[in-house]
Formats: sequence, structure tokens, C-alpha cells
Amino acid sequence: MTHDNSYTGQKFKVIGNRFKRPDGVDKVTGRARYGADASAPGQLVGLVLRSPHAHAKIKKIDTSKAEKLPGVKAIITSDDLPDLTGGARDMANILENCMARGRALYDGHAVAAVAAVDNQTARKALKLINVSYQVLPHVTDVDEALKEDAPVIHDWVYTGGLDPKPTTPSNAANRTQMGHGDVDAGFAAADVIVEHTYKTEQTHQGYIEPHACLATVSPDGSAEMWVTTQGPFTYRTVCATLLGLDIAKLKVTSSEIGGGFGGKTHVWMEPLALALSRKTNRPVKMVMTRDEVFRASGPTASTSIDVKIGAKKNGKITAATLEMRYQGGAFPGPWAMLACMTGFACYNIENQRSVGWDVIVNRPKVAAYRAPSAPMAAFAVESALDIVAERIGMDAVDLRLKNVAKEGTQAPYGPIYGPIGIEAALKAVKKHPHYKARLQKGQGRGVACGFWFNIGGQTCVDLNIGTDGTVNLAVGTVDVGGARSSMAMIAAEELGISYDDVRVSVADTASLGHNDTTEGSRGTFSSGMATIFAARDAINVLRERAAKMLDVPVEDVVWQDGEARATGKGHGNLPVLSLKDIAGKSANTGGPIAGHNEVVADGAGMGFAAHICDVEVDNETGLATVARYTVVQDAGKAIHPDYVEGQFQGAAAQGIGWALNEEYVYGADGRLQNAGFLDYRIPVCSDLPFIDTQILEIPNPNHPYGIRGVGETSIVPPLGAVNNAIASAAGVRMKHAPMSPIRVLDALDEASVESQVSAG
Amino acid sequence: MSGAELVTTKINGDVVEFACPTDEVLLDSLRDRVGLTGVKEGCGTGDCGACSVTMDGQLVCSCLVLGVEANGADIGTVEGLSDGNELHPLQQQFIDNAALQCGICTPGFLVSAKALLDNNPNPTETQIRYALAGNLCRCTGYDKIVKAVQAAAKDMRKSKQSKAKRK
Amino acid sequence: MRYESPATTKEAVALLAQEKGNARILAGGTDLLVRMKSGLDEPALVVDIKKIPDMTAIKKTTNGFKIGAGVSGARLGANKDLCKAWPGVVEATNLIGSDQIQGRATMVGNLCNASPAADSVPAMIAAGAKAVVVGKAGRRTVPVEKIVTGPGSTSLDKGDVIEAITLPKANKRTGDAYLRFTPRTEMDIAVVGVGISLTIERGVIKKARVALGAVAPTAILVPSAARAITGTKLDEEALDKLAAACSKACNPIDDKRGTAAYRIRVAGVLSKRAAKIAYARAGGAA
Amino acid sequence: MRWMKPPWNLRLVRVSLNGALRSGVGGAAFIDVEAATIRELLSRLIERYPDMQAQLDRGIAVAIDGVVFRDDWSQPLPLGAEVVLMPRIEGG
Repeated sequence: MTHDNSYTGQKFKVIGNRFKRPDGVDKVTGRARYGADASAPGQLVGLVLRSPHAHAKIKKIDTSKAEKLPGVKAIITSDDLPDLTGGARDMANILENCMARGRALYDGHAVAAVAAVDNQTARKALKLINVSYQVLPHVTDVDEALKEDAPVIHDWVYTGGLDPKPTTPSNAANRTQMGHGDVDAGFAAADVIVEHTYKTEQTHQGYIEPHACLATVSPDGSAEMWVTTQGPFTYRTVCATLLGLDIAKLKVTSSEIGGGFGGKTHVWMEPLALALSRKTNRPVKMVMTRDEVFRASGPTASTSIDVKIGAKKNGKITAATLEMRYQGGAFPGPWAMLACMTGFACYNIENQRSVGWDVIVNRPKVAAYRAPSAPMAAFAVESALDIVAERIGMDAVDLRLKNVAKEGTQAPYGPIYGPIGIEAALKAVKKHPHYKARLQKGQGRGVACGFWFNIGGQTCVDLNIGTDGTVNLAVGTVDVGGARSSMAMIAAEELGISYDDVRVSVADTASLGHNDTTEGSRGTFSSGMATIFAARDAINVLRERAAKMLDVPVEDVVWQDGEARATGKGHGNLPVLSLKDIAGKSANTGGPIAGHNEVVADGAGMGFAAHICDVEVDNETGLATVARYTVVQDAGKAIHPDYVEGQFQGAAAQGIGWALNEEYVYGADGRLQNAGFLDYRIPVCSDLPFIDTQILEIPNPNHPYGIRGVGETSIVPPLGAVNNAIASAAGVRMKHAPMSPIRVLDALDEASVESQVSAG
Repeated sequence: MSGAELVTTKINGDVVEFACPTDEVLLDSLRDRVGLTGVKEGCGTGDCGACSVTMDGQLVCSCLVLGVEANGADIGTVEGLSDGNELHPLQQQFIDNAALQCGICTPGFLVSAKALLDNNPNPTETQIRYALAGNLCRCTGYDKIVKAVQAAAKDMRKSKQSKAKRK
Repeated sequence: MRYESPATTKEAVALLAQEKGNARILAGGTDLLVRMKSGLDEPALVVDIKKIPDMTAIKKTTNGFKIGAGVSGARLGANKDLCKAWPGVVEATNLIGSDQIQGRATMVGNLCNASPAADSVPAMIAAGAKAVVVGKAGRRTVPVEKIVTGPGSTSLDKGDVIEAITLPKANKRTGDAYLRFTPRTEMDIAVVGVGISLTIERGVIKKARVALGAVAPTAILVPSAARAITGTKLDEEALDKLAAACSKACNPIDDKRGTAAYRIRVAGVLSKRAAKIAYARAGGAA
Repeated sequence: MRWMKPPWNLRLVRVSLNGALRSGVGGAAFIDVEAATIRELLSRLIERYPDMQAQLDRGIAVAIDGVVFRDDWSQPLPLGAEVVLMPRIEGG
């Protein structure tokens, strides 16, 4: 049965309220079970030996001593895993990232794994494995990797997207170009042209729960895995493909997930746990240490970006270009392409071109991180826009409004936008009390915008009605931040019953059809859509059953406010049947009552946000502190406003951390120097103010409730907003994020030297 | 092989005995030997606070205490916060204020916030923020957490007053 | 690994002296356990000193204070007399880590970990703190600045245990302060730390001690910085000289937490700010 | 109008291409294809430009009048619709 996904403007009773989440009690009492909280009889502990070198040939791995240690049950290296190098490169890359094959490609790259009876024994065993390395030249910086004398990391990588096709391998995996119009003509027409290069350092998602799994493979080929993941179905497909298991025989159960932000969309050590279990015929539990999470699970790209914007004196942007270099770690990725698609997405720029280079370096494989690739491009664009505004003497928000993207604007990646919310967000900023508030001495204010596509994808849900009229809803997207609550609200809304009568669970891969990974802000949009349709299917069944109970044709039964009533001539005195009445009699009217839906949730609504940021700068130390922060974002429709606000606040906090202090620091030896929460400085509670939020609701026309995704967009503006605020507070325009005290003080020094020179 | 010792300790009011290797940290003893998996490991180096417990009333990271040090001590974990069926005001306010998203940091925050409010029933926003600085949260931006602690502090002061009045 | 928790300092010394393998003292454990987790340290013997009454007490003596080696930062902060007499020392110790870390971490542990960036050490040095060292040869008293000899190394012999830290009696006209620079407000390691104690008479600084952290292989006492403000009323000129002397005394490195140039610069900035606080605490008018 | 509409008497859809996808069709910014659905569109494209297969394998999406479709290849292509072939995107 196909359903119409158009927005209907229906009036809501349940949606928009702030209910208590169903998993709340479990999570405040410590009962909720996360990745590392499961155990199985006879389980072994799996640990990974990792490369201490940024780039090295693995000459020999001698495991003989370790194997002899009592309690060691299995040791694996790439020799124990399928060799996929001849086949599809993407799968081979995933496996090679999980376990080095012949070469260690970054500090932290797995070279062997051990399963032993306990953690102490496994740790000893790792020390007894003898790996002979031949250290190779390495490169970790994105710009250095493109230089002619840089070591070329893979001999099979030829830059894609070039014509003619290159004949020598390169660290540039791909060149992408997006845009439209005639940029040369546009720049020729400009009164002012601003051109700068920006750099951003590598950051990590920083979820508090390390990767963890418990894998069991039986000799008959069946297998189970309990794992913290955003995509149990994807993990199943990938692990089964990598290891040659039957997809249906591998049951993956997603645990409660302690944060993901994109980092738990890729497999890391999970295939190793399955391989160790297969070799030992025992359950194997693997939990990464924090050091391993930083060194060997995907951070986001570090970048180097040239931006050029030309504008008329009246503020109209005539042309804009981006030339961007994004490193994807040791393997090719889509990251620069995403940057090309998002960089100018907030604006209506007739002549624009975005060029992106995906670059390979000796760093861990980059994974998606909340609106992947967009924050860095936005840092460059939003910072440059403020410089344009300053040069032409225009208010920076007015400049943005003058060029803002609207319904009918062509996106950088081609299509014409439908109804979108960036103009409304900027107008809301101008009206916001924060924007009008007086600044304290030493403070400055900045505004910046952000965009993220949002996606939909394959989704299915099962809705089962119990004989007492309460409802079980099984969804296949995971609950990273209150999704079960939103889904229960949607089911309750459709069925016309109370929120408390719906219980939502995240299904394992054996209980529900394929669901795409919970990424791209798709959870509430997609599973919400499937839940609406499943509930409507269930209502049709309920009407049929009511018709039987009332002995009337089903066409005469309508569903209203959680009740079936017969309409039409002669039915006036028939009883009204509640869902509970019908459910109670289901055994005699045809058996269990359920609704199902399988859908490709297409038509995701683009997300836009505008942020206001006040910072205070200590001119003597370069320390910038965020004093006040406001997020304005279009949610389409906020199902559960608490958790929509929570997404806005969390995304903004991550963006602020990125803007101020978070960065991977590599030494000259190519090793990561700050693989821990002490020196990788994510914001602590005392670093932040309350983060004010304003939810806009501009319905997505392609969702019955008008839902857009909300999870990612608000990590995009903070880098620009913070930079613009620093400029306003301290008079320096930063070109390198994070804008740490050292960089800000350097900029202040340069500015004072320049002013002395110009004064002299 | 590592030596092991028998440890007798009181955890959430119950006397518990377990044997643990001398180099094992209390976090692992609590999780793997006593089964209290509400105590979470986020870093193992005292930088995230997910493993916060109280030891003889003092807030500590259980990843930085040896299991054997718990011998004779009184340990409090998130599992001991609620009074039977009744949630602690902090637990209730964390739910009511949507102060958790993924929830992995929540047990540590609750234990730390309780330690704060036990010492200072009426903390300022700044005092709350600094007291909770040892607990990392990556989902919420701390906004709703601070508000939940403020609300719980108010609840606790009220219930203390009404108890005092009844007496 | 053997775990021992002796009841006296003498027993602790004997245990440490007898051990043939790697022996470690466990006070707060906030550094030791991190090193053990990462595999950097694999002791054969750990001696927990927190069951030794002498090591877990804060005593007011005729000469000042004696603070046991096992006293945590939290207990230090709760001692009103100590907070009043040596606020800079207490604040410096309380800056180490979170409340959770404060529940365990000790001044002596902070000292013996021998990190150049240890927060309590410049404050102790500025305050004229001494370490009571007990070893095979008995008890001796060593100025704090003589304990650490380089990153990760100390002047202590095998079997030596620091039993306590002593602080002199604080004069009413004495004030001390410690400031550090970190990018985050909490949970961070000093990029620069400055401890200053000074004594004034009618607004004029009579005696001063200035110590810097995180700008050299060890925390350093900077007599030239003390001279820059001695005999002054901490006017702008004195402050500038203080800053210059502090910057000059720095011998820092570039590392993941900061550059040498930044440390040199900010050592001067913080020294001025710390001096003003210490001066006000000594009763000097701003 | 960004481009001329294709003649109405043929069931031609004008598809614009972006970024790396253009290299699959010899650099063209747009091409006219006779197709009633996304599925037909993609099969015609591969018939005419075998190089497009690699791009398709890497993942693509089709925007019809601004609405992005990643998976539902049965979507009809209305006459006169604005059709854009773009890379398939994921997220965090």
C-alpha cells in the first residue's frame, strides 16, 4: 500500500508536547544497557595491537610467544581475514582499516588482535606479539600531502574527476566541482573582492561511550552481535560481507548508544570480534579504550580552504568560489564533495563554483561527524562574508539577508529549493532580544548561518496492538537522543490514544526489515513517516474489526479520536468502539491487530540555522570565552520540543568546542599526541553559558507532519559565529580553527605590528 | 600472575564481598565483579567522570581507585540513588527536564550533582557548572543538565523545609 | 602486583626499601593509576599510605602547618585555618582536576609525579613549603624546590617517602596567590602557572617569593622576579619589571599544550595578576 | 529560466548534472533523456554513457523539482520537471 507523504497541515493533540521519555528511568537508575554492559557465558576479552608508526611496512608479525601464554585463545592478523584487495575497493578499504594488510597506514592502525580469558591476559599477550616494521615516510597535513615531494600513500589511487585521466598515483583521491553561472563575469562586476585561505584542524565526535561489542559466531555459521551502533542493519550487511557470513544468519542488536554523531556509522573493531569468535567458538567482547577511540576511530577531516567572494557596494554578491582540500585519513572519502555541495547553500549566488579535493594522509580513516564537511566550508564562507560586510560598510546580517537563499533559489548542487527557513531564521535573529542586547566591555557579537541537507532512506516499522489496547512500536532507527519518545507521540497522535499507551523499542536485525543507518538527521523524519503510515494501516484493520463487531459495512466506519464509529443511516444508535474495545475482541474478529510500513522516506527537508554568539576576549592571553549563545533553526515541525532544543544545544556546543579548543595534535613523527579527554579539550560545563534556542516551524512539504531533520545543522554555524564575534570583540579576523588562545594572541600581535607599521 | 585479594565493602548500603586482582581498578570491580554496570567507563583516566562514585562520602572517579582500596569503605553508586520505588529528586528532574540524550554520562552526573547538593543545598549556576566540570557530556551542551540540578536543588530544599515543619 | 597498606611511616619505608622490583607509593593515585592503565608503569609493589595516621592529618604546629602526604585536595580546601593562612597554596592544589580528582589527589603526589606543570608546586615553593622526607637514614626536611630535578625525576632515594609538607606560620601581612593559564576553565593542565607570596609593611613589599610552573623542566623559584617587586608598593613600574623578570626566567618548550613563545609571554601577564591578588591579601591597597 | 525546456512532443527529460557526475557524460552540464521514471532515466544514461555505471555504483540521488530521491527509483518524472542528478549524500 502506498501512502501520500504530502504535508497536510493537520491539527495536533499530542505532537509538540513535552512528554517524559520512556527510557528515562532506566537511564537515571543505571539499568540501561550500553555496548559494554552485556556479557555472555564463557566470553573472552578481545584486544587490538596497534601500530606505533604513522606509516610502516609490516615485515613480519610473530605471534608464537603470545600464543603460548596460558589463557590466550586466538590471535588474528590480516592473514586470518579474507583478502578482498582484488574485489570492490570500498569493501577492501573498510576491512583494511579494521586490520592493516601489509602496511600500517596511521598511528593506531590495527595490526593484530587477541582473544584471551581476561583483560590482564590479553594485555600481556599484546606485549608478546613481535611486529617488525620498516618505517616509511609519512604525511599528516592536508596541504603537505598535495606537494610534489610528499610520499604517495597508495599506488592504486589516481585522482578521479580529472580530464584527461592522470597516469601517476596521487594523494588526491578525487576532484569534485559544483556550481553554476559565470564566476569570471561575476567577479568582474564586483566592487569588492575578498579572498582568503582558512584552515581547520581535525576534530573527533567525542561520544562518551567508546566503541564496544559482544560477538558470538557458531560453527554452524549463525552469529550474533550486541553492539553500540547507529546502524545495526548496516553493520550486519558490512560485517557479513567482509567475513563471508549469510546476512540473515547474523543477528545484530543495537545496545543503548552512548553518543555517535556519525562516528558509529562505520565499523571499526566489530569485524575483528566476529573473526575472533569464529576462530575460538566463544563469545568475544571488545571495548575500545579512549586512546583507541581517538587514534583509530574516525574523526572528521582537517581542511584548508580558499574562499573568494565578490560583491557590489549594495551588498549583492556577484560571484563566489571555494577551493577546498579535505583529508579523509588513510582512505578515499566523499568529504570534499559534501563541502562543495554545502559551502554556499545558504545563499542565492548567481555565479558560484566550489571545487573540492579529497586528500589521503597518514591519519585514521575519517568518518561522518554531524553535518559532515559542512562546518569547515561554512567557517570560511561565514568569516569571509563578515569581511565583505565590513569592506562595503554594511551590517553583516543585512548582507546575508540581501543574498539569502529562498524557495526557488538554485542550490550549489543543482536542484531548486522548495520552502526553506534561512530567511526566516535571519529575520528571527534580527528580532531576537539577544541580538539587540547591549554588549559588555571586551565583548563582541557574531552571527553565522548553516545548512545541512538532511536525508530519508529505507525505513520500516511494526506496530502491534495488544489485547488491552496498548501499543508496541518496533522501529529500526536507533534512539540517540529521545527518538522513542517522539515515535510514541506520533503513534499516539495517529491512533488517537494516550502517549502512555504506546511503548517503542528499537528492533534487532532479525525482527524487522532493513533500515538504513540512523544518520543524516533522518531518524524522526523517516521512522516518523513510517510510523504514521503503519498507524494508518492499523486503523484500517481496526475499522474492519469494528465493522464486524457492529455488523456494518467497513465503509461506514470512521476512525476519530481513538474510536471507531459507524456513520450513515440507521447507525445512530450503535455503540462507539474504543481501540481498547476492539483490541479486546481481536481474537474473535480475525486475530492480532497490527500495522506495518516499509518505505523509502524520500523528500527530506533541508535544515537551516542562524546563530548569535557573544564572546569575551582576554587581550593579554588570547583566551576567548563564549558569554552568550542563541540558536535559531527551522525544525519543520518540532515533535518533542525538549529534544529538538537538545539537538540544537548539543550541536552548538560541539561547534563551539571545535571553534575554540578541539584539535588533533600530531607530532613530527606522525603520531597523535593528545589521544585523551585531558588534552583533547571538549567543552566542560563551566566553559559554556546556557544556550538559548528558538525553534522555527516551516513545514517540509514532503512529510505528513512537515518534519525536517534537526540533528546536524546547528554544528555548522558556530565556527563562523565565534570567529565573527572574536573579530567584533578584539578586532582580529582569525583564519585558523580552533581559535585557541595561542592563535588569537598571535593574531593580536600581528594586528598590533601592522597598526604600528601603518601608524609609522 | 597478578595477586588477588578479598575485598569486603559496603555498596549502596549492602555488604559485598569480592575477590579482585590487586591492580584492578574499582570501576572494573564494580562492573565486572559486583554487576553494577550503571558505573560507566568513558576514558579510564579520570577525565570524563562517567565512573563517578562516592567513597566514604567523597566523590571520586572509580577508574582512579584500586578495587582493593575499597576494603572497609562505603561506596555509593547511581544504583543506590533512589529510595526504593521513589526516584531521587535529581533523577526525577533529569527526566522531567530532558537533561539526558544518550544517557551514558547520566549516572556520573547524578552522583556528582548529589555530592554537590549534599554539601551545598543552594548552589549558584556558576557553582553548579564548576562542580560538574569533571563530568563530560557531549549531547546536551549542559544546558538542561544545569537546569535539572537547579530544579532538584529547589525540590530538595522544599522537602527539607516541609520535613522540618512537620517536626 | 603486591598491594600493601602499612599503618606507620616506618613500615612503609621498610616495604619500599626491601622491594627488589619497581615499587610505587599510592597516595591519591590520580597519576599512578593513569600510568598503570596505559602500561607506562607496572609496579611489583604498591604501598598505600592512606592508612598511616601521620600521613592523613592536617596539623597546626607552632611553626605553621604540617600536611600529611595522603591529604586530598578536598580536605585541604575544607580546612578553614589553612585556607585563611595560605589561600594561594590551597587554590593551587584545588585547581588540579575535577571535584572527583580533588577527592583523591594530594600535594605530595602532585610534587612527586614531577610534572613541570604541577599546579600545587609553584604555590608551595612561593610559600616556602618544605617536604618532610623519611628514609633509611631517618627524617630530614627538604625545601620543595629541591625535590624535583627534571620531568619525571626527583632527588628522592629508593625507599624515601615524603611524609608531609610543612608550611610556615603565616604572617597577617603575608599574602599568597597562584594563577595558571589553561584554555578550558577546568579539567586542564597549566600552560603557565605562577605562584607568588609576599609580606608587606605599610604597603611596601618587604619579602617576596615568586615561582613559575610549566615554563621549564621543573617548577622554578625566580629570585629576580621577587627582587623586582621587593621594596615597592607594587606600582605599574614594579609590575612591568616583575613581568619582564618572569618572562626572562622561562626556559620552556613547544609542546601539544602551548608554544615556548606563548608561555614566556603569558608568564609575565599572569605574574602581574597573581602579584596583585597576593598584595591585596596581604592587606595592601590596590 | 535557466535553460530551454525540451520539446513537448517527445517524452524527453532534461537532466542536469553536477560535480564529478559530469565527467561520466563527457563533461556535459545537462543532457536530454527519454524517460518516464528515475529507473528509466538511469538505464538510458548507462546505455548511452557506460562510464556512468561507476558513478552510479558510488551512489547517486535524483532531485525532481527540488525534492531529493535517494532510493525510490519508481518516482515518475513529470513533463517539464526540473531534474538534477547529484551525488548521494549521507550524514552524521
